[in-house]
Amino acid sequence: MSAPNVRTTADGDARVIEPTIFELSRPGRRGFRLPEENALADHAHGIPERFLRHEDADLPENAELNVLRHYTRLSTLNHHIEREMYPLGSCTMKYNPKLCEVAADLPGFRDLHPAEPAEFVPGAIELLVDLQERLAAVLGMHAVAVQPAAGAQGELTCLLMARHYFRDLGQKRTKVIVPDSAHGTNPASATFAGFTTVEVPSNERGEVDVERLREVVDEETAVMMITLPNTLGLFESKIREIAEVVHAKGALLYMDGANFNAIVGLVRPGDVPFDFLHLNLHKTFATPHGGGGPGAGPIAASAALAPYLPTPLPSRRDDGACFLDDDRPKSIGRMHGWYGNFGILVRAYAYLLYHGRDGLRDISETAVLNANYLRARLSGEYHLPHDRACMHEFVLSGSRQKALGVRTMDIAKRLLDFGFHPPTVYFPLIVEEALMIEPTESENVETLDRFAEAMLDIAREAREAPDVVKSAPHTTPVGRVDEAGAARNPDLCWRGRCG
Amino acid sequence: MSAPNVRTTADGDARVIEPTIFELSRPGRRGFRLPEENALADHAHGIPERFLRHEDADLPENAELNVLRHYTRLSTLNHHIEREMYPLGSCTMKYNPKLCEVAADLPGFRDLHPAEPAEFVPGAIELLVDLQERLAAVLGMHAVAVQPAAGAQGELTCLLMARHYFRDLGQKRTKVIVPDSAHGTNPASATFAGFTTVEVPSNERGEVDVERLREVVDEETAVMMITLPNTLGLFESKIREIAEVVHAKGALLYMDGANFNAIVGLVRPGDVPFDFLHLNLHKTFATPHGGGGPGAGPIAASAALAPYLPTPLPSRRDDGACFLDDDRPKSIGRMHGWYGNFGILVRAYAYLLYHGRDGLRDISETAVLNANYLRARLSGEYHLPHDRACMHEFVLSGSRQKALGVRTMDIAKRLLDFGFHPPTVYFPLIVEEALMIEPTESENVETLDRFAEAMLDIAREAREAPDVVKSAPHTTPVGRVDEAGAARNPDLCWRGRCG
Amino acid sequence: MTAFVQHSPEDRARMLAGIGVTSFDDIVADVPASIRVKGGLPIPEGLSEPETLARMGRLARRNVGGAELACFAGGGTYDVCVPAATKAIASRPEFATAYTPYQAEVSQGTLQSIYEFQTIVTRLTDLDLANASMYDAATALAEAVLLAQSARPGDRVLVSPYLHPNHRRVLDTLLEPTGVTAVELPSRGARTDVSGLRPDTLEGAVAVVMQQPNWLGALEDMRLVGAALEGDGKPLFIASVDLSSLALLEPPGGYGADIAVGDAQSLGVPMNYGGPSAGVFAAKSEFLRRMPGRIAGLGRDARGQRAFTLAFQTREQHIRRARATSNICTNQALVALQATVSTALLGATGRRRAAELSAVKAHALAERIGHVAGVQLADSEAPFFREFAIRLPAGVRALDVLRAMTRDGILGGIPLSNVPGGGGEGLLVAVTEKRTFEEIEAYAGALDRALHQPNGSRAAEMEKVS
Amino acid sequence: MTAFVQHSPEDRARMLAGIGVTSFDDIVADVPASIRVKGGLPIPEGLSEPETLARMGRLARRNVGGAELACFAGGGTYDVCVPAATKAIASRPEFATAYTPYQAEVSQGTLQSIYEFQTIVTRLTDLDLANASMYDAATALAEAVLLAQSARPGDRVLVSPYLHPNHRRVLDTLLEPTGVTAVELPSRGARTDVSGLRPDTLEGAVAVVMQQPNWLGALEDMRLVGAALEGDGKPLFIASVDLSSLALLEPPGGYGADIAVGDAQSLGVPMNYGGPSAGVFAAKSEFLRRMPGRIAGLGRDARGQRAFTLAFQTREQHIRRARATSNICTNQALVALQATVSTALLGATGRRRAAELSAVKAHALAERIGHVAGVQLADSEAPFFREFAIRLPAGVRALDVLRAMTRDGILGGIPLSNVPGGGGEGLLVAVTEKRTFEEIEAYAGALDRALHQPNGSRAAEMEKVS
Ligand SMILES: Cc1ncc(COP(=O)(O)O)c(C=O)c1O
Ligand SMILES: Cc1ncc(COP(=O)(O)O)c(C=O)c1O
Repeated sequence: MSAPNVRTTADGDARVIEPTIFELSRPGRRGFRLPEENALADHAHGIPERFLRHEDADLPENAELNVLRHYTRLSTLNHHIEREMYPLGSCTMKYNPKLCEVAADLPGFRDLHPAEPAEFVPGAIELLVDLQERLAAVLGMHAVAVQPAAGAQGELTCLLMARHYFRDLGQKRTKVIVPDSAHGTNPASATFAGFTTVEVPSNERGEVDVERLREVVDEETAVMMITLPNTLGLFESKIREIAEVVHAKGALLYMDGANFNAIVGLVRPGDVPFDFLHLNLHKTFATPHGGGGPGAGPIAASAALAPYLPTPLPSRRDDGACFLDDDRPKSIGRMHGWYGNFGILVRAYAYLLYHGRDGLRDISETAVLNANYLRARLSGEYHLPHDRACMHEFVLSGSRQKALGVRTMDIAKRLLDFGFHPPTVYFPLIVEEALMIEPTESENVETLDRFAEAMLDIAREAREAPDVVKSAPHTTPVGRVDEAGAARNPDLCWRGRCG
Repeated sequence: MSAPNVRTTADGDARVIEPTIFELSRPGRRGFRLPEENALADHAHGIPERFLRHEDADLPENAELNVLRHYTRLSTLNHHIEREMYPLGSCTMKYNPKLCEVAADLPGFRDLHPAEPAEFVPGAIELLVDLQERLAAVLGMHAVAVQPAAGAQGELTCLLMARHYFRDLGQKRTKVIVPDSAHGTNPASATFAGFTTVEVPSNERGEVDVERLREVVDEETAVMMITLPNTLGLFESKIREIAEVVHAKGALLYMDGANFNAIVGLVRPGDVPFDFLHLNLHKTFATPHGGGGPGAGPIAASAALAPYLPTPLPSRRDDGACFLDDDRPKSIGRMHGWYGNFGILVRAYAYLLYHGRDGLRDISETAVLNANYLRARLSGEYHLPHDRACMHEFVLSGSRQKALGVRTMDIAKRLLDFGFHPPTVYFPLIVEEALMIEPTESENVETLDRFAEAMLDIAREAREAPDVVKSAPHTTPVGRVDEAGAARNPDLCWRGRCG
Repeated sequence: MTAFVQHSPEDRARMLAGIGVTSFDDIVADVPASIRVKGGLPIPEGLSEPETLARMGRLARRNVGGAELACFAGGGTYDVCVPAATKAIASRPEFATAYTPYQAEVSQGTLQSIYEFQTIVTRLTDLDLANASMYDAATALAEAVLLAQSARPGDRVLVSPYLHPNHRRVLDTLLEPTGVTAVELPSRGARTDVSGLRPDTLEGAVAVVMQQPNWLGALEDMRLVGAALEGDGKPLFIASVDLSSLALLEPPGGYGADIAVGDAQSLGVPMNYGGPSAGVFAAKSEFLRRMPGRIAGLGRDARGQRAFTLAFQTREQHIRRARATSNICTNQALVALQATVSTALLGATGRRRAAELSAVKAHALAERIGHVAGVQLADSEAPFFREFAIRLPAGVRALDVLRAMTRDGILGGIPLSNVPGGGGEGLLVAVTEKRTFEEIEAYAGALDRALHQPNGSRAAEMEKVS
Repeated sequence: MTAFVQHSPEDRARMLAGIGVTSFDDIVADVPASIRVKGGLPIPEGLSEPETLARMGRLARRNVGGAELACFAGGGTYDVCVPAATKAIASRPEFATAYTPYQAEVSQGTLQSIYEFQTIVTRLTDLDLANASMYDAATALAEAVLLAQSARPGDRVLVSPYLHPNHRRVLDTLLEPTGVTAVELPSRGARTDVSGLRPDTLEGAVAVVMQQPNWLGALEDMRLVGAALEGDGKPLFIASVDLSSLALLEPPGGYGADIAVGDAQSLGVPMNYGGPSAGVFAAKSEFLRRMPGRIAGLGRDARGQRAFTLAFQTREQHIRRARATSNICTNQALVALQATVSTALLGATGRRRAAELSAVKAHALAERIGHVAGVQLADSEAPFFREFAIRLPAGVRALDVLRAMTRDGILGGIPLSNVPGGGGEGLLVAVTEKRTFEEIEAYAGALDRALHQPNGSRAAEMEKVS
């Protein structure tokens, strides 16, 4: 890449790393032949003209090899877990086991039609029920429903359950309380469930300010949503008091379980007690993030809220037989066209079977140990706003570096040159120039040390050679991308005709 | 890679791209747990001490994620077909279809034990028989045996058959004739079959010199081995005459079928007639080359030679039933511990089913068309010693560039900077500074054009800026490797203890 | 130590020392003792990989599905061709184990593939914009109505009676907090009666929602709806479509839809027992700032080089929080990638032919079924694409028929408890390009046997003969 | 146009023009008309991908194998644990679709992995050198004898009577042209009688070939052989070994072997119905220039950076031609990679434990079988690792027993037509680390039922009970 006279591998503009599939296209090429294509010569499809499109959609045409080359080359431009550490805080970018991929690819799971009568697919239904039961055991909750497709959908599902629950109680409650450190999906979900969000501030320890909470919770409060550990990576040490405050006003306590990886086997949310919660299987239960998804966001509920779980609910009869229960009059209804992201649930189930009781506990302990080790190594050079033991992640502030003219975004981009994915940046909002670091249990101590050294080197560069940091990254497939420019001239789909 | 202050992604020596798995190791790490490991606490294995090793083999210990990262990173250092064109002459680096991989990974093929009684695995045996029958049909030969594991083993198998055949005829024949353009495995196989190799020169057309051949063939000649098309990519236009000359002396005519991709559906070797031959399924039948193997080298024989095929021979009874025939008294015996590279045979069978009659023919035509197109584009700048239409490949000479001080090896290395794998170089031996180019049918015309332009650019560089070429490659993970140095100080396995 | 946790006792000791504590308990001192788990979690110990996979294999083998049955079930999820190459790409860890491409510089692969997906969707739908994916077709539909509710005044949404019933249920669930209610349009046979869509009946409606083809497979008169909704400030026209059909059928942009939603599964993604699939969301450009979900855009890097990035993130929850256009965060990116790769493989011609073959074979099957005694098309007037409803003889239970048909290796469709135009149970039957004419014959035979020799399968019969 | 051939008619025309011809026939004018195919090849037309895979699936389902049966067959091929991660790596096109790493600069991945494989082999065998792979254990063994023949004068090779019979057959085939003949050593029970190896009996022998464990699973006294062969110019000591056993058993280097051969399959590669596996070849350093096959080495690049390359290519056919050390070219590299990755995953501890677990469970099964009436160990004196031979009651056919055992989900071993120490048929039974104690119990029950209730499987019995 550095030598003169060197071409890129792809056609055309030398500055293009890989053309779009549309540019690569040439009419008439095929990447896949269909069964019995020649039947089209003798058979008419019989659909009246007025329902048809006038000309073919302008889709790309390429041979199989060229399609593979295109996406294979594109793939190599990505950072990913199997390349190097990915300490993206709040996202739990842990290792995604291969055995789970094998399980999900079994034809007896992958090739099932969702409308098959239940009696044809007893293994699938039993898997759903058994997964729910095991998750309930791990959570200490009354019941689990695996239908939500992601964490945010789990939140929304639970808030709708709260809505129906209070309506049945004849109570009009309009408020959802979230800490100011909450993830953006919390207030967004509250809005879509018809509630108004009220923020409660964090105290200097990085926890919910219980006194301020007391002032805010009232008879109009439906739900308090709390992330545990919270998005600063801290365990809410007053969680029992918070529960009391919330419950005292008849409101419900919700756990955003995105950070559950920190406490599996240490705390069962049902013992706090939380009334309901969601998990992100693509975090704690190691299903792959897929470049943005799919994940799964199972929810759990107390006995009082269980009747409101979405339908159909995978359930077990007294005789042990499993079925899909669609006859639950209090249910909020469906949240998904079928049963949720079944393929993801298969992976999480395999993960649970594989690790079992002690494995899950070892994992969460190690996640916490790793985070604290990095915290200790980095808190000299970087400002640690909440200087105490953390759980699975911790949040640094780039404030000292900012004073030198180096922003947190610069630090993040510079990390790319060291081969690491950066931490989550500028979140939570309550920390100036936040760097949220979650190493997960998957990394060994040599890798943690290399990451720490990279961070320390960058801190040194920020003092001694800030321009290297500010102009980073220097070694990535493309240089720093101009997001603002892209927003000014939106180009959101390829406009050229296919070649 | 070009920026200052940049680290490599891996530990240790900054100049090491990726440490060995031994360096990455830390004792006590596990990448895989075994079933019922704790049984070792209560059960003794009962093997007497004197049969045991004294200390554990010093093998690396790493967690699953780190093993995956290591080999994933290593993998990205390879050129491969799904990245870019790979015109390695004589090797037919064509696209290896994904559907064939799916077929070979079916548990009903992949997980069969080779000693299962035949009646448990009728599908596997039928596949072998049907593959042999289809290959025989494509070849116009009496019988096929799929046991040999590669082309060279196919050669050796056939030469052993010749040996037994002549012994049964009571003839003592000691010579195998090969053209001077023959692949190295031909004379090597002759040696291991107990024959002496005699070379016959090629004429100025790049074909076997029939007159010289007449002089060489005699009653001591057992076999004439001929590659068709030959390694210059040329069809032996006198092949019928050659067959007559050879047969007139009672010798056998063997086809090295490594280049069969050029003529599938155009010529059936049995019609020449060849007496026997081998194919390379990893070439013509698109099974992946695996970084060096496995491949498969099925052989075909005339009716006279068929009794000598190796056993057990997948065969069909008159009633259509398939079985493994191990009762063939004239057979040379076994060449493989079981039935050959079955998993490769499965892929080739799927390929045959998929392409069928016309597909195979289209493919070979296109392979020839592509080679000729490139030949035409390149023969201005590069010397083309045999200036005539070629089949699936052609051989250029770097003699003009050599005169400028640029060797063929330099041209090859420079091509790496353009993202292409180089052609086969310095083979066949009869062409000075040979560049043997086989584009295969898999490449489209844009890719051929890009390759041609890269070659033409390099020719220009050789004139105008030869040092850029002589110091190439400039953009590969490592610079030009010093093979001679490696031979002087052989380091053939890692000597350091595992970390 | 498991295959995943790597620290030796010495590593652990060194790490604890580095942290400045003597035991792990010191780290988690903030966790109240009263809520700590005592004595381990109440679940079994872990298994090794071979044991885990053996167990998963046993569960999987208890299901009869695609490997054993020729699938004629549809209803939004179709047993379409999924090229082997698609799986090869989507299982690359480079795609599968990355997350949302927040750091564009090391996410160009994901970003460009999303951009390509968006482009494919706009070309199939003939609309201006598409996002990176929603959870599934059902939630995409609900999000579309929520968008309409933010863009238009009103308290009703008019919906076809032949929306996918599960989609309708999801819509009802998600509309409940908004005060907007879904009101069904009348039906005529297997189709929606859209003749009553007039300015007065549209009053107070935020949108009209139609499905094409509808739940029963029939083709609706979308142009009529488009014409009724033409003009400024009218309720939005939301079309829920089978994406794969759009290679042949008129696209939503053609008949005037404002928003099109659907499922990416039918573009070449495994059925996965209903999920993961990916919801598709496309709209006219005027709705850009109201769009839910992620969008990738093409821009430039600091060197002026072409580079992809996430665009218009200010709509999203991580920035706009309570006022975001949707609460979605994690989406279904890898499924969108599968649909993109499958479409790239099929190409324009392949996509059209897949649609045509489906239609050809569905019409052939409908015709064959017409000869099975006692069975009728639910609405023989209604034109259809590749799916249609049949009515079974009175008193016959659909489930019994399906069960009997499995003996011939056929998954006969989706049971319908009531079929339009008169009582009785029925089947919703879909035919994809993957079904062969041989399987279509087998279907007709199996249905006939199921109805008329309920105890005999073809296999059993053949046994008797021999 | 197929999915693989890409030229449009215009492309073709442009290419033909570039070549300077008007038709394809002009290009192939050198091919005599008399031998051109007329009217197309006599094979059927091609199928689409789904049809092809459906057909392959039907063939595969006609075989009963690892998915259905707990495999107790061994004989050199073992149903060992193959980690999912191994497959994930070996199916990456970066490894699978590359070829021999002739261009080191773009083949560092392949070269380094071969170097790692060689290292693993030398550490397991305790020998100095290993190559990149041979076709399989059988050909590796034959190549070892051929090496011996080049290194030592003589016309005989002394072989254990308990070599794998197929390996022995391959050896005979490949020795035939050399004039060297294999002469069997005497046996004692299930073991080779090596007590007669003395200078006089070794006269004229190029090598002594032993297998450890031998074909019947028994452990030979390799030290005695090593002692007899110690000293300059003696016949070479060739040991054919189960690589996976070497994590527990004494390595060939320990008992004085000059060359060790074996199969990489048992290190964690699928059985593949016998192939592809990979032959392993390791030797003392003095044989470097006589070694067959490819070897990777570590050197430096022009910048002085560590870099891998092929080493000592002058031994090979493409350079040395008729005088090459072997005719091998294409080898079994991808299988060697699988074995490397599996070994990296198991690690030293895992490899040892896998061997120990196999031994523990094999001994447990042998003990359980001892209680099945009428069945005996073929040689109860012989120590064994994880495989042993049993003698069935007189008149019982091994195949009948195996067939009956499949009804209980057991593949009971390899049929033996004559068992040492007295007539009758038998079974060769192997137990790997993958077999569970439950399966061992099931084996004993199935064997008992096969012998004593030949028509009843456990499943059938249980049906009767309920
Ligand atoms: C704390 C927190 N809550 C909620 C979510 C939303 O989960 P999902 O992305 O699965 O919808 C996230 C995800 O990033 C999160 O980090
Ligand atoms: C012309 C020719 N003959 C024979 C061979 C040997 O085949 P294999 O490598 O399969 O043993 C080759 C392989 O490169 C070849 O090109």
